[in-house]
Amino acid sequence: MKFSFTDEQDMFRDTVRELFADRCPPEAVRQSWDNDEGRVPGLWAALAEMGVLAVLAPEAAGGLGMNEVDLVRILEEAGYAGVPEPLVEHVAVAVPALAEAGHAALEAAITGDSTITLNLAGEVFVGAAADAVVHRNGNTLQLVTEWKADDATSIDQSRRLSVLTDITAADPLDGADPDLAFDRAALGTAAQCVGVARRLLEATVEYVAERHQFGKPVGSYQAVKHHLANVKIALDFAVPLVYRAAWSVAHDDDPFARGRNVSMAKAQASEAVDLAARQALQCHGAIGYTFEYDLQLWLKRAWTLAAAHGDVRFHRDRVAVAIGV
Amino acid sequence: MKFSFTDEQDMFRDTVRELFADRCPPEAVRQSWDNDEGRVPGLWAALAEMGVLAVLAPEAAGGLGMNEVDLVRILEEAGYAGVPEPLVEHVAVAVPALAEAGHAALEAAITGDSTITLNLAGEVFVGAAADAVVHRNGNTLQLVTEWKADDATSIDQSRRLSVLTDITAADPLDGADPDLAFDRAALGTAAQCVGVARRLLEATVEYVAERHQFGKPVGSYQAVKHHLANVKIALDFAVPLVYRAAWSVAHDDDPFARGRNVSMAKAQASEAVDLAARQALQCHGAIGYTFEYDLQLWLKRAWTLAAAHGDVRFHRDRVAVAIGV
Amino acid sequence: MNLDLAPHYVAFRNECRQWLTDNHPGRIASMDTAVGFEEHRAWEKFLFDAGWSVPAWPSVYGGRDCDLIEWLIYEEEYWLSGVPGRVSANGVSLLAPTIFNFATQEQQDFFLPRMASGEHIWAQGWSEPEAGSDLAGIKTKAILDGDDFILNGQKTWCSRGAFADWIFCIVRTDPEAERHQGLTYLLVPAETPGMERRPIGRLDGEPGFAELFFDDARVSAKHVLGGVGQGWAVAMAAAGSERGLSLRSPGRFMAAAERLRALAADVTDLDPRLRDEVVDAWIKAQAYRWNTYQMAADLMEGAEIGPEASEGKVFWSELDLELHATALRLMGPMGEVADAGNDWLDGYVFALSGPIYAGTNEIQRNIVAERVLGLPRR
Amino acid sequence: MNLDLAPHYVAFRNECRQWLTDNHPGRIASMDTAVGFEEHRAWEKFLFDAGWSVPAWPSVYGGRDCDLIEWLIYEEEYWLSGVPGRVSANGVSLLAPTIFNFATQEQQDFFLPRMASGEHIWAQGWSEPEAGSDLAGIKTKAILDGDDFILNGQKTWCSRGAFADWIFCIVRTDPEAERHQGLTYLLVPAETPGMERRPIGRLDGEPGFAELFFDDARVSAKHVLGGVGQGWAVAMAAAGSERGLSLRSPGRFMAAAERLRALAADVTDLDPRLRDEVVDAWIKAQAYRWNTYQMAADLMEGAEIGPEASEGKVFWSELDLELHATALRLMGPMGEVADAGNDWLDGYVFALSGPIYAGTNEIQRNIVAERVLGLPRR
Repeated sequence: MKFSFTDEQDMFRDTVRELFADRCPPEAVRQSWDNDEGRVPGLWAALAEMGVLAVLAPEAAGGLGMNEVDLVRILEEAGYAGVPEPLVEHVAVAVPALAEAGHAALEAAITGDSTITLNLAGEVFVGAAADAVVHRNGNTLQLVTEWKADDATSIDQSRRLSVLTDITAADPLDGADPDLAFDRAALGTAAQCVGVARRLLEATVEYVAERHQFGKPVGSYQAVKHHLANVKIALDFAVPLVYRAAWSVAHDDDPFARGRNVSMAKAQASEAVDLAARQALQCHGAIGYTFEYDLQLWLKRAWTLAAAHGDVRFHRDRVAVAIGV
Repeated sequence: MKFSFTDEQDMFRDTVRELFADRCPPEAVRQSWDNDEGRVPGLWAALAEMGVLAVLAPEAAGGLGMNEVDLVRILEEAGYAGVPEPLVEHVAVAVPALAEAGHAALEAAITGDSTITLNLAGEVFVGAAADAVVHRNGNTLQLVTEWKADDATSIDQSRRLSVLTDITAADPLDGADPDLAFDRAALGTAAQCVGVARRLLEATVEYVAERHQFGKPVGSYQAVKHHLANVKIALDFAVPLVYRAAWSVAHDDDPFARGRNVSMAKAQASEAVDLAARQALQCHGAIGYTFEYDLQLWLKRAWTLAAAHGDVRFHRDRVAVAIGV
Repeated sequence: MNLDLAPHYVAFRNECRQWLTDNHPGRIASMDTAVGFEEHRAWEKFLFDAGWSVPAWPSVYGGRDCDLIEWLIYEEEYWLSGVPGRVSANGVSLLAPTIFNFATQEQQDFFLPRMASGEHIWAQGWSEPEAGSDLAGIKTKAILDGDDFILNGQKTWCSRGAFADWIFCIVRTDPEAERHQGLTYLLVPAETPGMERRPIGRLDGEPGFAELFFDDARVSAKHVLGGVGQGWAVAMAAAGSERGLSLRSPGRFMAAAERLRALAADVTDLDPRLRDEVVDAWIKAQAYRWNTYQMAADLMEGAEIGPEASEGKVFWSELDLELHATALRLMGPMGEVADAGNDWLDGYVFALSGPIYAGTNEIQRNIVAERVLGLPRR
Repeated sequence: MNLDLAPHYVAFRNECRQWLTDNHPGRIASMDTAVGFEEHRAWEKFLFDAGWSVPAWPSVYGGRDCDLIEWLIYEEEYWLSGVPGRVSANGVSLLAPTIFNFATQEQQDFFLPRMASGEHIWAQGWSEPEAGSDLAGIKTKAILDGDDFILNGQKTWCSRGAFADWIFCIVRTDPEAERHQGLTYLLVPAETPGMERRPIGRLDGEPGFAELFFDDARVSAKHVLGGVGQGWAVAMAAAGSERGLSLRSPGRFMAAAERLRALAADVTDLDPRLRDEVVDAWIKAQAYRWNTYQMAADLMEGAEIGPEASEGKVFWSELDLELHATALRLMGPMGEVADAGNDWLDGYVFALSGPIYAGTNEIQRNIVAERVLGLPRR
């Protein structure tokens, strides 16, 4: 029993954090909103080069042969940086599913020559600019390679949504488990949520220490202090569940325990990021409500990721079943 | 459309408030906890003399011929004073039920020679020291005059609970409507709740203005201010619903609208008194947690009355049905 | 107490409802776009011509002398009917009470009819980068030069400011005076030379506000409201109305609660937790309504709205957020989709500003604690 | 990261579980009654004799040198088994860490074994009528007279104080010094002449605390802990442990969450809103657990618990209240019935004190904001 990361895992996380800080600052996110593909130019290739796309691919297939414990804080950093790429979809779900199915599309996925997204629930999904879609079809997964879809506009410009209307070409992904794919998607989204929450909290702490009203820093008012202390507490009691769920996805053979652990993590992470967004906006006041100020990049991530791959109620229901109430 | 009380109603309320302040101070409530009947000696007779027991009895039967709009703030004052008598049961429900059924027990009920309580839900009820029980039996009411019951101890020593085990003598109360009886009980309890909440708030405002910690009045800290502002807001948006429900019980012919209005009132009054109790204790700190300090009298009323005759969830469900969701 | 509507009120309600049904213009563009702003202005004119733009005003200015109860009924019917929102709200709700209280007869005769008809759409110019909820921090200078004031400084968060015709500002006419002293309430034409305006996008990118930059901008001193140096007192009277009855009538939230109820009623297998949230919001809309009727009764008996208006501001702004957040949860994965027709998402973005503007809810709670409950200031 | 339990931990867990199952004493009276206090003391002795009273202590004082993981496992099994609560908790959780850190060898050798065996049950004597969360306001005077201190003053809210054998106090040994200066940590025998104690009933009337009155009470100076005038520093070190790991181990809340789960699982037609509350509380108990395992890993790598302990205090105290309030709601009309067997009601009353004692949650949130997040103090 040792609930901590290795120095190697810390270093990998720090390296990715630096990459995002360098290649995906807020201006790059804004640019991705305006370009056709919704992508940050060059970022995908850089992630491939660093091995991030291949974390969950076996070494035999040219991957890093790591697991979700290695990946979880990378996705947290993606949330922290507000990365608009479909990282959870591609890295956390599609790559291991292709590996488990032994599908030839794996190679292009880990070299960054392709981008693969995910449609598990059949409603809207993050779809634009992807080369293929890992799609749930009953109790199996398939890799959809040609499809028709309508665009839909998310409040979060980092999510280019699609509504699937027709599948015209697809391969079965035998050996890939749709329930595991869902747990991976929920875990990855939970990790992004806590990264987003951390960024919102840091940005707000910084702002309220500087901003003065009535002759004092806004952050010296007890109401503001308590708002932000509540965010910090919510975050620090969500993060361990997220890491614990990562361990479970990587190591638990029992899908029942895995699902419970993932759902506990997503429920708490969704709550934490919701609260973080609410208090970040309230403590910023009007400036946080503007398009020009960067806080909005994370607010929108918060609103959409809190609900993506199961909201609080969905995951509590799953835990309820798991614990027999 | 005129949402205000008459000068006569104000005067009646003030008179009853003075009676309670005089005859039912906290020491009297504590004494009632220790005596056999759980009553405040002389209070029932004084209430009879003042006409309070007869508010809802018709003038032809020796009553005041008033309605729930006249009664609602009397019951609010009973909550404010922490009166341990079964006022809602007797005054708000039993008296009009006996009148509507033309039952001979009405006379003793309005002269104060008897005390009548209420058992509508069949679980625990406030039973000790009553001469009779208005009891729901399917879709009818009956007046139980002889019965067997086990005692049960409430956390609130002002509630001497009984669990009915046998009915040995009962009269039918034809003409009395059990649904109306329930609405009257819920309305009366809602009125007590807002009275209790008001008392908790006043006591706490007074305490935190005096109590110093870290060199300042506790009430000057913004966290304490916001706790109590929230209580004030909850109260001021519950009270109008309670008065509005009183009007509805007195004047609405439509039992559906009446039930919806009563349930809105009880839902908000229960929430307000719950919050008031929570923040009163928190803002008092340890002293509020003691048996010696009088705050406990109202805390216990708050906990039990918030749930009595339907808790928040029960009444929200009733509104849900009424508005068709 | 009498909660029955007298026959003349019932007739008035029926008249409102009938007119709104007969004259519903259908969906028009958002008032935060240039096109939508003019469509909304046309709707104001249409209302005005029919005598429905400012029913609570005296008939001499285009109103119909409604009493408070009639105004509340009108508002209930207005919002329930689903006709467009009011681009005139800043003027009618925030500025007009101040004009009625503080303006000269000449000012009233000039501004009120034009406000009522939509010829003048008003924006509020109170906040500055360093003066949000703390108005005493206002720095924009207005120095008298002959019959004019010369303005220098910056305003921000002017709602409707991108397209408005006039802006009601608070400026510092005595730069030596501190805090609340030396402020003046000044009405500024949008076309004033030396004043630039720059739209600010709100969260969804629509220009919900503007910044104003004054660079030796010249404004006639005849547009002072309530006297030079009286700005703080005049503004505080308006802040009362901003937080009080006139800014957010219950009809708005009752209508939203009713739409939420209808949305939920259409969901099959409604999640009981969401049902509970819907009912809670619906009850709160009713609580806001009856609290308002209670306040109206007091007002009609001669009372004034004091600091308890702050309670209402907290209550309606948090209710509004709850109503819209619940609707988005009900919509599930489609809740985030911003394509045409998702009014709940637009409404949510708008509702998010409620706990911030017109004095943050933190400040409102301070006011409730200190001025209603009497807790010590420090 | 490795969340598998190593075989020796699994064996340890099994050993704990087996021993607790085999030695469960059944229900004993409340420790807040005279009879129950002695029954609980006997249970402490029984645990001690079997080596289970203070497993994390060195074996020389009756412990078994458990590491943090073993201690957490022990606590999980202890609370899950449903054996009686620990009347020794004030001593073992709050005082003992201070003794290990600050006491002389002689003091350690005298106090620790007696604390472990239940011979000395300790109460905390920190608060005074004018010094609740603000310890710097302490006024009880202790003036040196030869080898003794002469105490005058009053303490209050001494948990277990009605029946305890010893009280660990903070007193003012230098009456000239202000605020945090001139305080001393002093261990006081309950039978000290000149000290009166008066039980204070908690909400349900049980004597959950006591007041202590010192009237020229004489206490040997050899019972000073950590040096005269060092009371603030010594107390703050203990306050860290009070809010940190040792006061409320996750096992307690995991066991309560499990009982709540079982209660809910037995309800037919469980209200989905209450199910949701049950699950939320159950998840939070797990969150508290894994947060603690994370902290334990840091501690085992040499880190110290800092102000983030305040986060835990807020979290567990509000979780405890939520757990018990949910249980009472599940019980419906029977929730208010205080007759024997309604442990949830007892637990609720106890839980209500959680957000108040050991520094109110308002103060804990200040600490989180100022010392963890770095927000400005003023």
